[in-house]
Amino acid sequence: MSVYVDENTKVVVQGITGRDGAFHTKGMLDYGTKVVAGVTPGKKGQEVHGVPVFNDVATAVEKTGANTSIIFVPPQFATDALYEAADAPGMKVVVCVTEGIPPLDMVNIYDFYLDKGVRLIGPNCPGIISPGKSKVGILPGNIFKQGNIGVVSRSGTLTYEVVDSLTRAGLGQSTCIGIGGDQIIGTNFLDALSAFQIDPETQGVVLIGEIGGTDEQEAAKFIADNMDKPVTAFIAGQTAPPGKRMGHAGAIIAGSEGTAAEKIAAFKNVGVPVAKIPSELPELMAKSL
Amino acid sequence: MSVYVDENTKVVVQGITGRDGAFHTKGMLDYGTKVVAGVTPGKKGQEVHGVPVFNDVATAVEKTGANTSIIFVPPQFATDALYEAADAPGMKVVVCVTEGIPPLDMVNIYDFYLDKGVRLIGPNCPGIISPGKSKVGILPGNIFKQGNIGVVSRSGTLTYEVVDSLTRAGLGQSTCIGIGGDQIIGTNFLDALSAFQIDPETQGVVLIGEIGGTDEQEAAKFIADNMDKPVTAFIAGQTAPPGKRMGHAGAIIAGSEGTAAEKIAAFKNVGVPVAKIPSELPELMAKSL
Amino acid sequence: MKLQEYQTKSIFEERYGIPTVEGAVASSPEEARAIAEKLRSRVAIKAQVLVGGRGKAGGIKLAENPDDAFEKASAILGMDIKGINVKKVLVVKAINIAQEAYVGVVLDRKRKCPVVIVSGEGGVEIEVVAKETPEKVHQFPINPCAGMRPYKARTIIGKLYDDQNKIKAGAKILMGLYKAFIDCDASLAEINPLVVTAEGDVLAVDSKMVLDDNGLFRHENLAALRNLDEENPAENEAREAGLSFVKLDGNIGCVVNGAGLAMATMDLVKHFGAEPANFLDIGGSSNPEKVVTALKIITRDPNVKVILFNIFGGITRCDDVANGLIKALDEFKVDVPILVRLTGTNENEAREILSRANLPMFTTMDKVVSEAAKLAS
Amino acid sequence: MKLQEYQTKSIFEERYGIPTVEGAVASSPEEARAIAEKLRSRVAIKAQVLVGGRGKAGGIKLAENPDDAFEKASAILGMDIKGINVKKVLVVKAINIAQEAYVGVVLDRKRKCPVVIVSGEGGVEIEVVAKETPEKVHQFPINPCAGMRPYKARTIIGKLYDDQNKIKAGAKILMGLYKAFIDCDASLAEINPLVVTAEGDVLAVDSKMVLDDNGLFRHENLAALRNLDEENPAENEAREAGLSFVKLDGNIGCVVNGAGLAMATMDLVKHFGAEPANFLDIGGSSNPEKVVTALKIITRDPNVKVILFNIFGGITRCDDVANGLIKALDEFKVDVPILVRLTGTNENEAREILSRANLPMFTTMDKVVSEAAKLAS
Repeated sequence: MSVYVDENTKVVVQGITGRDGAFHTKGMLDYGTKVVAGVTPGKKGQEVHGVPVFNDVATAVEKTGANTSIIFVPPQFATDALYEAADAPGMKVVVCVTEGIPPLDMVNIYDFYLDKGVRLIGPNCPGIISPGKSKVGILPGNIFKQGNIGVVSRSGTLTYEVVDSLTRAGLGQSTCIGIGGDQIIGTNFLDALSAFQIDPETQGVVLIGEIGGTDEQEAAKFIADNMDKPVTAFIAGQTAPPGKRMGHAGAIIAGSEGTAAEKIAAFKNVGVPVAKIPSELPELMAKSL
Repeated sequence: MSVYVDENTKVVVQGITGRDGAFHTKGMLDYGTKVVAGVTPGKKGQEVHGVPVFNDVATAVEKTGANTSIIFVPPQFATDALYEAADAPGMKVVVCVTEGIPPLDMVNIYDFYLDKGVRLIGPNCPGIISPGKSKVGILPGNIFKQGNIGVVSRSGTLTYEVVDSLTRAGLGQSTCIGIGGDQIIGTNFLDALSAFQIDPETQGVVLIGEIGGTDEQEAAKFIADNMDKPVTAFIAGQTAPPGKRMGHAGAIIAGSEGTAAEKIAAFKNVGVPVAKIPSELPELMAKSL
Repeated sequence: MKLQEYQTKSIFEERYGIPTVEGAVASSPEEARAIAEKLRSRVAIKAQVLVGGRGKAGGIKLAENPDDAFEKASAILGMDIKGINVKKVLVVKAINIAQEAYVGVVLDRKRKCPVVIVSGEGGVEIEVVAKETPEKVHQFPINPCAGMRPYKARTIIGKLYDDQNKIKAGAKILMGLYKAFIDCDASLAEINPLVVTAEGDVLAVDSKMVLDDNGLFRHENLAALRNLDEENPAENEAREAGLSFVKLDGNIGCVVNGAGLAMATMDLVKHFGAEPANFLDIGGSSNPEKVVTALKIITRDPNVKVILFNIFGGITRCDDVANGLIKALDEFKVDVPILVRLTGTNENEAREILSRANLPMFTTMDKVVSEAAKLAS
Repeated sequence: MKLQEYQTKSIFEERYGIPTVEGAVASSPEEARAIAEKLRSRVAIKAQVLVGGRGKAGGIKLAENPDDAFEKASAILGMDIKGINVKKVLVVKAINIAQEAYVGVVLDRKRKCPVVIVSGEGGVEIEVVAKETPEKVHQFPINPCAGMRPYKARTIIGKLYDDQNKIKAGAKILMGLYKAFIDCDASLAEINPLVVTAEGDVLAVDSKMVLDDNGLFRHENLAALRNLDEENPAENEAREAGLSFVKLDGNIGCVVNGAGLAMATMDLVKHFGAEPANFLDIGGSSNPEKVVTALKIITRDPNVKVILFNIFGGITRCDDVANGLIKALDEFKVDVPILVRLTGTNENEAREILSRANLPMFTTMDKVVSEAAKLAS
């Protein structure tokens, strides 16, 4: 087991002929991910790192049996790519790396995915990895180690930071999910936490949140109500000045809601330990197991 | 029991202050239907035949506990009325009598109703009656008699014709549903047949179809696969010239599909007796019971 | 409501950016010549009628030069195609066709969404292709909320072409066609054939749109395009009065409420060995004036030997119908017998009203129809 | 991207039919007088700045006549409101307010749809109302596929008014506001206050719209409305280079990839007792030029005593960052120490590249930040 992706994951890369698409296709192949197809309209018949390219996702899926897509196309075309991915028969999981998709497009896409029963991760996310099985994303594979800690995070690079320290401390990971920092995302903390709760391979969960929104507060409530596996957390943005935009659309403090202090309090209230600095996390996690 | 409406049905009439709305409100009240509210924007505080009028459906439902709506508003406003009805918390069944709603509006409305889990009957239909319990529609109540025959029909007045003859032959009805003759309708033959199949009060079903589309062919297949209660049928339009529009948007012969002959053959193939003329139906039904 | 080819062509081109063949509509041979002169090319002259099969009927001709265009237009204008007199021709540049395809959007009552139909077999009736070689017809249901997305248009058009430029051009046309279908409340929007020219351009060579009558109330500009002169005048008059009327060849005039009952009544007329003179549905919510109009239209048909009323009141009130019948008899003379069957809502009031007219009254549909059949034979 | 009131007002009025108060924008006292003359009325002079609380800061004044308008505009133009120099004023007719309300549309990340917020408490900050009297704030999630239906607009506005005419007028305004929100890819569209005048008219008296930066690529005309002169020049420069930069008051310049890691880095700076000079996220897919721009902007800040790089490569390649850093050092002189922590994608290539610059390299975030804090103190 593991969550969302595993050794049966067969990946189609949308935007495979672009700079990032090609680069990370190689990264995924090197990691051992079964990348079976690529898609760029009009580039049928080409190959990228030995992966055959198709004009459309439906054909790529039909010819290669891909069940997972990762999207690298620029934001102007990403909305279309998201619809196309979910519309292909047999598609199970779509990871959208693209940053800069208009949130109102995501409103409609979210409903489309619900309707189709396709799991969306992202957009504006680093992807997902089940170490030793499959990496569908841009995460640096070498820092991960197969194990029993589930990691879910709104951030990208901060996740690497945390995972690196977990691995150095000997805490391997079952699955690590970067859910993305945009306002409207497909998979949120609650989805990931409930998947980790029922995953036999996962023994504990590290949650990495940040300022903005109330997702962490809802996660705290969910943990209290539904989880018996230990969870530890870190919240970025404890010192961010209110009202200043910090890069992610999600990382805005809206009125009295969404401060790091509130989020930290919500976790502590339900007995979830919160690390003061990222490097504290491995010890906190190890103690909880 | 009975199907969709019964003694617990509490009705709000949308368009109650119009000519047809007011007239059929009286008809429903006279029949014994619990008409608890009416809606016409801007007419809050009025009464129609003793029924209080509200500005909007949500308030009407909140104040009166209505769980069923019937819509009499003109086609220009009916699309809005349909959305409003399904959006009111607690709404279970909506009957739309209005004729002339653009079918592309119905495409979106159909999905909205699916999403909300509200049962839509119509549009362009005479409504539904569970004799002796509740009438939500424009059907002439006096021709119905409580009993064990379920009736489902694409037609309005032809239904009355058939029901009248059933009643005269001593065959009372559990529920009679006019599903309407438009292209996009909420409740179709399959919905009604499966409801009749599980309704303990219904012992047999009369189905009244007409030319156009393939709903009857699908009904025949459904009966063969899923029903053990006897069904008898009549198909109107056996002599209609091909290509001529016969009033209902649905009543168009499209290419080789949708002729009465095809539909009759589909029923006969699965052992469903088909009446040559409407007045034959009671005897056919009685024989099948 | 069907639009003429030239009307649809201009809507497709001007409002939805669909490339069509250059040309214009003409009502006279002189106009046809002038258009041909302007086009500086061989031209095709196409009869503008709302019936199918105009090509086989000789309604489409090629002309080599402006004088030839005058000749050919003279031949087509005034021609009778399936009972329709040709009043207009479309004069367009003749093109070199390399490939023909079909693309259309219809509403699917079963899937409850718009469906795009494409086929590599263009320029022929799609119904025939669907019947004879169903594997050549591809259907794609469209999610109404997502609409026609570029990937979907490319995937669909990919069934027709391999070349990426043609797929791009075709996808753009399909996106325009779908938008036209939705914007105009159409029940059909169709390009047949969609042509790839010898030069590699993708063009709509014949454009067709049928608008759903229920949507016309919000499209005044489109409703104004109705081609009245091609419709049966009686059917026009009926539609304006809110009646649904179809002229037929028999001799029993039928006034019925509800399409289903009206069809069942016609079936019963045939069952008793006679022929209906019409289909007529006076609809729900009928007011007395509708009945007056209905009788006016029916009595104008010299074939009609007997008129039967078959009314089962619901939203239609029997007293409204009775009042209309009395009013009509007061306004004009009806020379043929009128047999009446009225039952349902306000039936007693109706019987009361009709008692003074002394018309034969019936209680069942079987009886009124069999009696009418007897009288008509 | 925030729009100025006068910009939003004209979008609301001209494109979405929302009635607003008559008036125009002025950049000088003379223009303000001319507008007042034209309006033939008492006028309100409103500072056009993108920060809240301009009323309390004296940025809104009433003027009795054109000369008074000149005086008041003179007082407001050039005024400093929360660090922003007022360059424009909106001059509008003074109106008689009978009732004030709030109506706004925002995107709800939790419910994943647009939400309409209304309150009978208008003319004050809605956040304050929501905090102090939450029962006075009503929220209505809108189904994105169905859109803003008339019944919904009436039901929502029915929370504000009892009178049917006001409900009708308010519902029409709300439908326009919602359409503006959707069409413009806004993250906020707001009328505060929505006013009922003494004469019974319903008007938008203050109009506000914030556009989502991610949607701007498809709204060239809106993107052109950006109010550059109110933004921090360094932040503008950063945005144009594709960087996310926020100026802060400390002395440790931070170059980080990823918003989360950048915030965590700032937190760690504080944890070690120092203060960050900025938030800077060089983003994913960084090319060397971004790093050059980032260093240019940071070194311009005289407070900066030390610069730290904290890069964890993923989509960002460490070698790109290293190349950028070398390029910057070649182009201009940096007088403060630069501490570098690079790890992840192409880390070895990056170390190779940086070896010739002889910069202090670190392996962990804790170490690079604590060292920077030490140097800055």
